[in-house]
Amino acid sequence: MARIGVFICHCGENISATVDCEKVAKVASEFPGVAVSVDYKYMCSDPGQNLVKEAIIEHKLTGVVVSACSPRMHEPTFRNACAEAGLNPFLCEMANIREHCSWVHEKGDATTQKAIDIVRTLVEKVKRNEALAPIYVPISKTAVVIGGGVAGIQAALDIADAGHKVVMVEREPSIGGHMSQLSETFPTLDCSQCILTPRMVDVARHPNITLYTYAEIESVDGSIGNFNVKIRLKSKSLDEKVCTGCGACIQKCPVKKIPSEFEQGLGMRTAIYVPFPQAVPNKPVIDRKNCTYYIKGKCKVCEIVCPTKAIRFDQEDSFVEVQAGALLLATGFDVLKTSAFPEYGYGKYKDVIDGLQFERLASASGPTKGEIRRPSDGQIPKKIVFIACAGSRDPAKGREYCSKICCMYTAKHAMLYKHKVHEGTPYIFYMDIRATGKMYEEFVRRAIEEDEVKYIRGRVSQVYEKNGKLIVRGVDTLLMGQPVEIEADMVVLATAGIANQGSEELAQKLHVSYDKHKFFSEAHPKLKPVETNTAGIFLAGACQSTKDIPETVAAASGAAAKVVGLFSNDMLKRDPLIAIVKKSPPPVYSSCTGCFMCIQVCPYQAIDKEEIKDRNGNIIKTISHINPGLCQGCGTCVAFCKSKSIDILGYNHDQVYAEVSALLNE
Amino acid sequence: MNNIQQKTKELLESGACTLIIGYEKGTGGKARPVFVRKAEHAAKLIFDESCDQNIAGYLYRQEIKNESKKAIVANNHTLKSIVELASENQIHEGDFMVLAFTAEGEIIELKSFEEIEKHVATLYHGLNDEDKATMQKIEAMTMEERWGFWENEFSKCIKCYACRASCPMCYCPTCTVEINQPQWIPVPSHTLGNLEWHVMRAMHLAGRCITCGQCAKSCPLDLPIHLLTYKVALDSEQYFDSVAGTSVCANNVLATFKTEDHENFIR
Amino acid sequence: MQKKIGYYPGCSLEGSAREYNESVQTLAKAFDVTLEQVPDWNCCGATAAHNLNKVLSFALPARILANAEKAGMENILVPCAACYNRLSMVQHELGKNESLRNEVNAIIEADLKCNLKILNIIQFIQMFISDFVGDKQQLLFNKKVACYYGCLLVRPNDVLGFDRAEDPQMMDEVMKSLGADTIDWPFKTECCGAGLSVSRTDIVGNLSGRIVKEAADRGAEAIIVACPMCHSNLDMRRPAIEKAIGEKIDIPVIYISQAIDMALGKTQKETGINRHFVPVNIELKKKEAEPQVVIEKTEEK
Amino acid sequence: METNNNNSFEPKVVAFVCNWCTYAGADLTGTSRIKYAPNVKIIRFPCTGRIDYMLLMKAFANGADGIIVSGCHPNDCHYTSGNFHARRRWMIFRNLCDFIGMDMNRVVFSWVSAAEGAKWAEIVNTTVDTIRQLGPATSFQKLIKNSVFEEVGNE
Repeated sequence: MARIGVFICHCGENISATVDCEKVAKVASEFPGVAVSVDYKYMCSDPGQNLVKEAIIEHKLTGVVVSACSPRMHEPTFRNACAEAGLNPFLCEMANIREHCSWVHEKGDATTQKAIDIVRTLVEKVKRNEALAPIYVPISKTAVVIGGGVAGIQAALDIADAGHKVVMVEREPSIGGHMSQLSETFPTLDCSQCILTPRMVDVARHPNITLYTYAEIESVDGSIGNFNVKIRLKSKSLDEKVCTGCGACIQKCPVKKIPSEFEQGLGMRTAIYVPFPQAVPNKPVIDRKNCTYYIKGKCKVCEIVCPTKAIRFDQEDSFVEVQAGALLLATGFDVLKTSAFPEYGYGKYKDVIDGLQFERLASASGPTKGEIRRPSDGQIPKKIVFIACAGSRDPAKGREYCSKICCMYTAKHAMLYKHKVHEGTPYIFYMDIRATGKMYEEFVRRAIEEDEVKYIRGRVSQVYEKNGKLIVRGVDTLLMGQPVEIEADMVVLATAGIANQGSEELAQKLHVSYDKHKFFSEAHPKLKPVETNTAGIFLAGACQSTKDIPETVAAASGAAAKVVGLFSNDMLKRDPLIAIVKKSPPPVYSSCTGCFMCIQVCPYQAIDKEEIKDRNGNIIKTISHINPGLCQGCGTCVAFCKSKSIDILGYNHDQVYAEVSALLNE
Repeated sequence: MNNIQQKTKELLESGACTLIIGYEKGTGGKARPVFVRKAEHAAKLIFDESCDQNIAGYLYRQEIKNESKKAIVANNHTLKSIVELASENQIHEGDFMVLAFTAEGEIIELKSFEEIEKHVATLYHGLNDEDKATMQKIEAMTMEERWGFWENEFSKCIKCYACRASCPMCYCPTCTVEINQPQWIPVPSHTLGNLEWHVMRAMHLAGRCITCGQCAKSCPLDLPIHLLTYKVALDSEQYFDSVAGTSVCANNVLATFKTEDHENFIR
Repeated sequence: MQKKIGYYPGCSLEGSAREYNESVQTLAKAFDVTLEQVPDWNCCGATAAHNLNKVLSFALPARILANAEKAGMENILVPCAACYNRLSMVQHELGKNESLRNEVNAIIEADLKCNLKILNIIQFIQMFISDFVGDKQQLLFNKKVACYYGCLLVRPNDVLGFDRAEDPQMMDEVMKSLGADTIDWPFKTECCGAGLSVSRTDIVGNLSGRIVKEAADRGAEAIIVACPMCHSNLDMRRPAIEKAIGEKIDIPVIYISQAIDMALGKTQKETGINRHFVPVNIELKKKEAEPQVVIEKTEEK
Repeated sequence: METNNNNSFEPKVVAFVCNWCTYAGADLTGTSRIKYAPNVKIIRFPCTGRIDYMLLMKAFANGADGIIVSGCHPNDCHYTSGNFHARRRWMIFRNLCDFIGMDMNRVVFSWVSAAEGAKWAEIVNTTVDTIRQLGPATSFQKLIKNSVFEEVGNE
């Protein structure tokens, strides 16, 4: 006979404001099989948990329903509490009367009744729960870090320093990411490359780190502790072991007019190239889309000039497979291109550039050697208009979020411009100035007060070209909405930070969730900021939402700590909510008919065949068998199996059937 | 007709076979299945238009599985069922001999599953005119009329499970109707439970029904329940290009998917 | 083959913009398109109705739509940009808001399906004219022109779904196909002053003045429009414009339909350009054999 | 409770949702405090691939007026392909149910991701509205009534 305990949480007033918790507890106490039903202000607090524990012992409970928030929030909390009181944790279920009830309905009888229905449903389910034991699987103590920007670099070094193996995968020919493109960094104005490049070299030299550049994730299967990661090493058309990185090929390459990705199209590169002089590894790759040999079938100048004969024109993409216990996503972000702004000319005006392009103009290693010159004619601009929130905080552009970094870098840009062109006038159109970091507000004040940057609070409606000038039409909302027109020589759009290209595809390969802007989603916005909903996959940096450098580095170290924590155990404990093929006594053995269609269904290749033999070793029957180490518990085979021979622990036929009838029958 | 009797007689006499599963003359102008074990009884066997029962289901019966040398006289339905059963791993190549007929009525032995597949490929797969007409009639009805039609039919069902017993694809030793924890299908035969049973039966036959109509032929109440599995079979072909009983190595329509499968109802 | 399309002229085309109506009629006739007027049509409500009463502003266009639906029309041509905008907005809104639709249905005693295809003049040209111009074109529109779209044709873009909201291109393409050189200018969708034409002619002079001056500065020999309001502000209000900018500018303002008619060699009377305030002194060149009538598709963004 | 008067009729709707996308999406609806009709109650499954069509039949057989089935968008399945299998299953099942005259307006299928809290509320509200207009699932209720009589009669 079931003895179920029901515990109704008020969640302060989060639940009790709209649900009559006392009534729910009272009604639940009369459900068949319920031995005790109580309500309490904060069930997840220590006294609340004790209430559960004491009731388990006092009433010899066979099951517990905690009626509170989402199981995605506190199921582990209460299952642990049950275990501490000697009840198998899998005999505890949560009835979600907060997210799915009190928060989404108005106060009233219907809401209380819904809470009662939800509790009754879970009581019926828990009566059918079975005591389960966790599954233990070994952990491969290698982490794959995807992305070699500052986030990936920081995380990789932290994990490697803790003594674990790291495989870093970078899509571009060099690690370094966006940070390596930046000129100087706010609020200290120290040179970006000066602080980053030593860390890049550390990655390349670290004995625990294997670095794959010009490489992408091909596929990922498996799960936490045992991911199988297949990495595509795109052909560099070069034998890296032979190449010394002398650069003779780059100097002689006849194709010199390819817009450089690193220079944001403001500089040119050759077809065989390293993205920038401090690249790691500092060995070139051939860009086959632009190489004369691959287009026309002849040239091979690089092969001729190469002193070590390292060029390999027929090299193909190759693959490596890595067994990894954890994955760390550090794929970074991108910025919206100026072509996304019809009102600012659809990208057709050369002197309307984005913030990242300005970084290159301001960088001492950039295409203008750090002189601020406008792209169209190389003149030094006398007036620059900076437009903040270009695409950010703009629902009409589909991006209602704040990109967070633009206020600061725009202030920095205006400052750098003023430092380099003393007679120049920088204007900044802004909505609000968000300078909420250490020394950030002071930095902005410096721009305004010392460098006399002209801040105009208002939006820009249009930019157009006339007589070699860019006419910027906007409004000054602090001057009672007065229209403003500025004849500028250059316009810099602080375009919105967006998810990196290919992030959706990568998320789908890894089965991590992402938001509508294609940024990866964290498991919990406050308490699990560096974890994804997929166990064993962690997030660092701007691939989650745009972040500045200090935040990115902090997140990367946080994610690294999570990986190191995971690797501190030899075995991983997993919930046993997996599918099983039901067995029965002889002569039937199992209702499984051996049609093996479930093998086709399973996405994890977790199902194979099992022979049932008699004492003499003769095969009586061949049935399906599910490997508990591989099964992830999706249950697709369960719904497919016609004879209902497969069931899934935690969501078994009896439980879900009981839930349906309990939900509908008062 | 002589050639079937001649052929099977030879098989039994030579000892190549010890059991022939075929048809004999029944009552009311119908043929019925017969098991022939002796050469002198081969004369009982017939094969003509009346032999329309699908008898593939005998092949996996435990009692018959143990007989090593057996042959089956297979009509077109039986052949398709053999292919489908083979794809579902219920029967195995070489365990039995298949005697089939050419379009001209010539008896032939199909020596492998591949030969059966090839033979099946030459056969007509669609519905007969009468069934087509009924399907169209039902599909042209309003929703309420369709519900009324089926409610009336299901109300007559007595849950004798003759449909299940006669279908070669219903081979599960423990059928879902026999499970009582939970009780998926109610035991008494009321309209609601009958409806659930027939919906479940049709869904279980998705991508597996070879449209022989044996279920309806066996129904003592003449309910047009074959149309339910036909509907599923037609949809499987229309949307997923899957025709049951045509390939031994085909995957089941519901056990596979394409990312580009196109629906228009999911919001 | 006779082609047929529903036609809603609206008030302007019966009054101040009758030359627009004439040119559209001429154009349709030249390409064997029958324009079938929506039976018993009424005012679209224009900008006045939605300032007064929301339901009225829906009911007026809804009645037009209902009459068109009842007459079995599938497409209707609405040359006036304001009418086009109102009809499209109302059909869109009623299509997705069932309760409002029921309310409006009750008022106008109809049962709206909201499935009409509502075409503005440019869409009409793309659908029925552009592909068939070919040999019919007698004169080459060998002029530098400024295509001026105004506000109502392209906004709100997510509802109308026509062209791009900033820097639209469709009219430019039509003009290019006739041999014109279209200028790239920033004021394609700039405000002309609209209804202030009556109450504050000085403001219209300023706003429209900017437009006309910019077009002239960039070397345009004509301004091409598709909206009666724009036309009257740029054409009829030219004295106010000249007063505002202190400069005399004589470039004519031509409806896109008139421009095609002109290229077809139609007379002043047929095109209606004789009715303009700013005289249309444009001499078109005789077309050589094998003219270029390829319509280039400009890439989105 | 069920009457033909639409004003007092409160539809009973069961939602079968997957744990990773729609359940989390519905959690987000809660965290965002977006209000929706209380008529819908959720049953959690690991994946849409787990949702047995017989459970849908059982929901109707137990008096549901409507059903929502919802999971991860295509390509977003936590388990790679459960939703693709489910999608095929629903395509066949839905047509079969339609063929026997069940009102498929009562069964709403949707993809709601963990980020689509507002979409979840919208799906719930429109479903409840639709079913409120359709009225109680009388066709099934008649059968339920008769079946109870049969089962009692048999005892």
